[in-house]
Amino acid sequence: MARPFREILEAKSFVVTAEAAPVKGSSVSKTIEHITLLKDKVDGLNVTDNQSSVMRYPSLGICLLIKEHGGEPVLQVTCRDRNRLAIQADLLFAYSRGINNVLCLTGDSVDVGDHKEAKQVFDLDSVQLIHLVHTLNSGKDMAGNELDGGVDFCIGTTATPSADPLEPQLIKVEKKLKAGVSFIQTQAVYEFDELKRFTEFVRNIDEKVKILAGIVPVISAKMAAYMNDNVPGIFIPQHLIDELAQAPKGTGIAKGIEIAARMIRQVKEEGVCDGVHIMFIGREERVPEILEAAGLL
Amino acid sequence: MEEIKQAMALYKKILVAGCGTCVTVCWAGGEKEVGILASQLRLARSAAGNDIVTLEATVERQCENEMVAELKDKVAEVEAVLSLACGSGVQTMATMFEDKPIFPAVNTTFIGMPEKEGLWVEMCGACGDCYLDRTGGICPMVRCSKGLLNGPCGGTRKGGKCEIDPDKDCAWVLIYRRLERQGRLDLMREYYAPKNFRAVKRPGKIQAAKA
Amino acid sequence: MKNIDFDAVAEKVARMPGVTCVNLVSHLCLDEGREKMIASIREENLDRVIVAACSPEFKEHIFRQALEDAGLNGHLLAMANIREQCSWAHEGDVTEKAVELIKMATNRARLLQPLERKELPVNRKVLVIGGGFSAIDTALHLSRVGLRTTLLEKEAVLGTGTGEWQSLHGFDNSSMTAAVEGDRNIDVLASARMTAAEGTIGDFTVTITREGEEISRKYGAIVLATGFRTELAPTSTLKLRTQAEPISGISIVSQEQLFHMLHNSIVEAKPRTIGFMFDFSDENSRFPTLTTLNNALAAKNKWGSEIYIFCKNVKVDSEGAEKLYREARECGVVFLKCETTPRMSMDNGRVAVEARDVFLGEDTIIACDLLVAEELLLPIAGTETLSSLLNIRLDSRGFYQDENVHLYPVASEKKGVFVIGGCRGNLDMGRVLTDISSVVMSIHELLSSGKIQVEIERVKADPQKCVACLTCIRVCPHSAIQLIRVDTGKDVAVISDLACDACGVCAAICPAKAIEFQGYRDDQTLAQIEAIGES
Amino acid sequence: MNGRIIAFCCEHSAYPAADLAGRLRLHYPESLRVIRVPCAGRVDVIHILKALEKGASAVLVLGCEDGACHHITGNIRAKERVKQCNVLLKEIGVDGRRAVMFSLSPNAPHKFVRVANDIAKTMKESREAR
Repeated sequence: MARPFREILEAKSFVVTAEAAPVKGSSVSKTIEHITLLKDKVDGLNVTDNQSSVMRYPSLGICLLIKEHGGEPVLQVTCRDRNRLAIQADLLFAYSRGINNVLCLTGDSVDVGDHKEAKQVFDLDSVQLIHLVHTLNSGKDMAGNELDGGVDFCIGTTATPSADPLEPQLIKVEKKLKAGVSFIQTQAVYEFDELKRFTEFVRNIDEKVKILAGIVPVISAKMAAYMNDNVPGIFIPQHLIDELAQAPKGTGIAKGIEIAARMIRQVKEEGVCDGVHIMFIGREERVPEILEAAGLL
Repeated sequence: MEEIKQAMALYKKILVAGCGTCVTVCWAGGEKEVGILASQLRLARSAAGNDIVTLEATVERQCENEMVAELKDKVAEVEAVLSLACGSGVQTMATMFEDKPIFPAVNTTFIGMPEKEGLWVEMCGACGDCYLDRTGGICPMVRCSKGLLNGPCGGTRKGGKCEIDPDKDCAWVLIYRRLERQGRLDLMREYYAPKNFRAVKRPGKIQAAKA
Repeated sequence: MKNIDFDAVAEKVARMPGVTCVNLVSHLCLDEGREKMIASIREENLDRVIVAACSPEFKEHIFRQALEDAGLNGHLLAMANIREQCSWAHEGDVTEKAVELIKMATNRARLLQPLERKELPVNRKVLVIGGGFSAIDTALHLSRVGLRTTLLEKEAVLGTGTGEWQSLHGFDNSSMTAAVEGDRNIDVLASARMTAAEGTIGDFTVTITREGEEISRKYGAIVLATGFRTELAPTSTLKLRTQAEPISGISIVSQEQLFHMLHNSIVEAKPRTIGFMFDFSDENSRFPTLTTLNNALAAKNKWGSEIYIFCKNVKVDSEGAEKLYREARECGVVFLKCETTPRMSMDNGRVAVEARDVFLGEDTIIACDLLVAEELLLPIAGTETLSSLLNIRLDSRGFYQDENVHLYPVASEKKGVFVIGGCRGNLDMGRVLTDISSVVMSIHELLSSGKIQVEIERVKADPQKCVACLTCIRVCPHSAIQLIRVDTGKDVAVISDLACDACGVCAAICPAKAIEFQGYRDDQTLAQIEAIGES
Repeated sequence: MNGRIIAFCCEHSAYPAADLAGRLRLHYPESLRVIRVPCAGRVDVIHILKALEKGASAVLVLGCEDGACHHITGNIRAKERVKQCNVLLKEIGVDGRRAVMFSLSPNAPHKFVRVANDIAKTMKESREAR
């Protein structure tokens, strides 16, 4: 039985989580393999919610699987697909099945996904969502009705330390911190200084919140350029693109793992964050290699 | 146009009706556009060897019964009406001439304002629960592509552009800059609770105070 | 026009609806023909005239006058161009085409309406913005033709900034300012700026702000003569000296600083070697060429320095430049033609200039005691503000007035607003003088009689149909349209007969079809289309 | 109107160019009919559409060269309108090439003739293809 994430956050000096992206379809055997591979190597498995607005197997479903296989799931909830009724209902269900960690996000626009004609909801935004989870934790629903059986979620949220301009983002982070979160998981960061500046800002407002630096390995210059153009909130600096471009053919993945591990080591050694969150989307089976290279195994 | 062509396929004589107010200002359904659409239809039909007769008329405001009534004689002459007014005008026509098919020729999409000649940008979503005083006069409900109330999403592009369109400014970056300029950034730090989306019950209705 | 059977044409035209009489006349544009035309208008009591002849480009005005002489409004004339665009353009018989062209003209003629002409009073005062050479000279010339001028200068006195150094180009600033002071036709407003402007040619109302006080004045025309400024070109990698001071040791200076050294300052040590650079950043280098040649010659004469001129090209097409160039060569100035910008470095207190000489094909390094750096000629600060106040465009370099070959050189797209000299990028003295005489002539022609002839309501917006969408106001290239509240209390677009240049852009774009352009109305154009291919 | 080509010619550029073509005896198709306009910017979408409705095989809008328009932006407006016509025609399955805009200077009679010949040729070819 995995240790509750809330306890881990308090107890461990360096927390490691990994992202599990649900499949498109109903076949979950591969996902189960990933879960078994990773559940004891990381402190939590974080499941995306129709990531990049591409329709997939639900986050809630994968979280149940993680639970069944003895891992510690973090449920991602975006505001894009559900209104306040649906979100509250899903959270009640999750808690009743032992899913105790929730990551509150705005969600990408449907325009970047594969169902561009869908009506996007955004009944709530991420700050309001955090407030909502606190409301549920207090034993009431948003309308003020008493709940028959409450919930007690560990709440996390996200932030983009490399946004330009940064100030409006920081104001939003401030609002999220004031709403009350136990951990912040950043969007992928590639510049150490950016991360450092960001954590200093957060620490000034909230000393206790845990910050997990987002790590997304990039395995080719082409992929980096694509991500810069198409993935909201990701900014890969030119010097990394150049470094990838110089890697001999066929060694891209190894290079990507090397760069990611280098960043993790630096984060850990300089103690700027409380941990990392690794998103190796579509290559979950290679996450252990990163952990190993970073000296985390 | 394809939709209009198909809708008109069955008819040989129609009225193309414009509206002389809002849609004239935004170049969608004034006398000029009526002329162009009618000509386009005639060209299409004559190319297909199936000529169509078009009457053209533009009234001051197609959402006013009295003004639409001027079209009575012309409507009587034709088999169908193609209206270039907004949804309200089309519905006024449809109510006034219940036995005639009335077709909308424009898709009313938003309430906007002109940015320069020939370009209009959506500014107001007519939500009935206005936040403009707190957001530096920039509506986050409409001008943020996600309608977020508490600040920008994480997808903002370099230079403060929107995640869905590199040419569009992030509304929250604009709000930030304006409030900063006014020294009112505290407004942005305030928490705004979930919005009341039922401020306007559909269908909307406004009753002016009776004299 | 041998390929047209005129008898057949006459016969067919006579049968066209509304045609009262058909006259075949050779040389209609000569006295004899015109008299015949006038006679038949009177005899037959004609109300429209079609001339099927040569291109309207040549003789339209003559025929219009003939109509006027016969007591008919000149705008009731339509022409069919059966010579240039019919007989001469095709081989073989084109009688049919000629008939069709006349039919088109007839259809149009039927819908023509007379246009009333009216004399409007104009304000005879002129506002000249600027206090440099071109502004002062324009004011003095205008005074001589009897027009009153206000010189609006943002500095405290006239002729600052460029004052003394303009004498390099052969004029004396102090005698000019003295002439202005003694001239009762010229009123100087110094330390003042224009902060608002409205109205049209003959009737501008300008708000001038001076020392926090607002003054409102009325003028008939506005001349912009705000000059230019210089800035060290980005190719000059080393820093410019901040002040013109006596040199001791090394220096990189501007042309103006060199000028001051040559004329005013006591120089501790004469520079033995002087380098000049120009024509690398901006190809429009007539003015730098002149300045360089003048300064180089002066330095040679006064100091006997060795002089090296680094440039891509020497542009000697401005007045006197060829002569200066020859003099410079004769007294030993060395010209080095380089394709790329020379590199500069500090070398033991001197500036080393390293360049590849195109003719020698080898690198040359010359150590200069003094380097006169390349400068960019730029519009002055505030150019944008003035242009937006007056609603006139800037060109790609930020100067007033696009290089628009169709406009009269000093006229802007807004009637009554003129742009001269440095502020329109015209930078050498010869051209500035030409600008001054052109602007003085244009304004004299426009304002001296105190009135102006205009056609009334040639282009007009129907106040009933106008929805005040502002489209026409935004697209009018001559800013001739304003939103005005009419008697009914409604805001409508009103086109100024004075400012309108009759292009019809507004009529074509009006979404309410509220604007009519007499002579080119929609129905008049469509009637011509109707006639095509009918026969 | 069997195959007539209508050319709206700006009196500052294309119209004098057409005159010059005549004076130089440069020949172009007889089917061309010139309508003189004060600026290409005066030409409205409806003029072009009505000309095509009347059976013109093609409509030319001929204005000043870029940056040389007597009315500064008239030629740009004309270009936009012709582009709008191309879209409107495409929507109803009509060959967009039937409305074209060209820029030429008043002293370019050869260009005028080339433009006229080219459009006549294009229209003839597309007629034959049908």
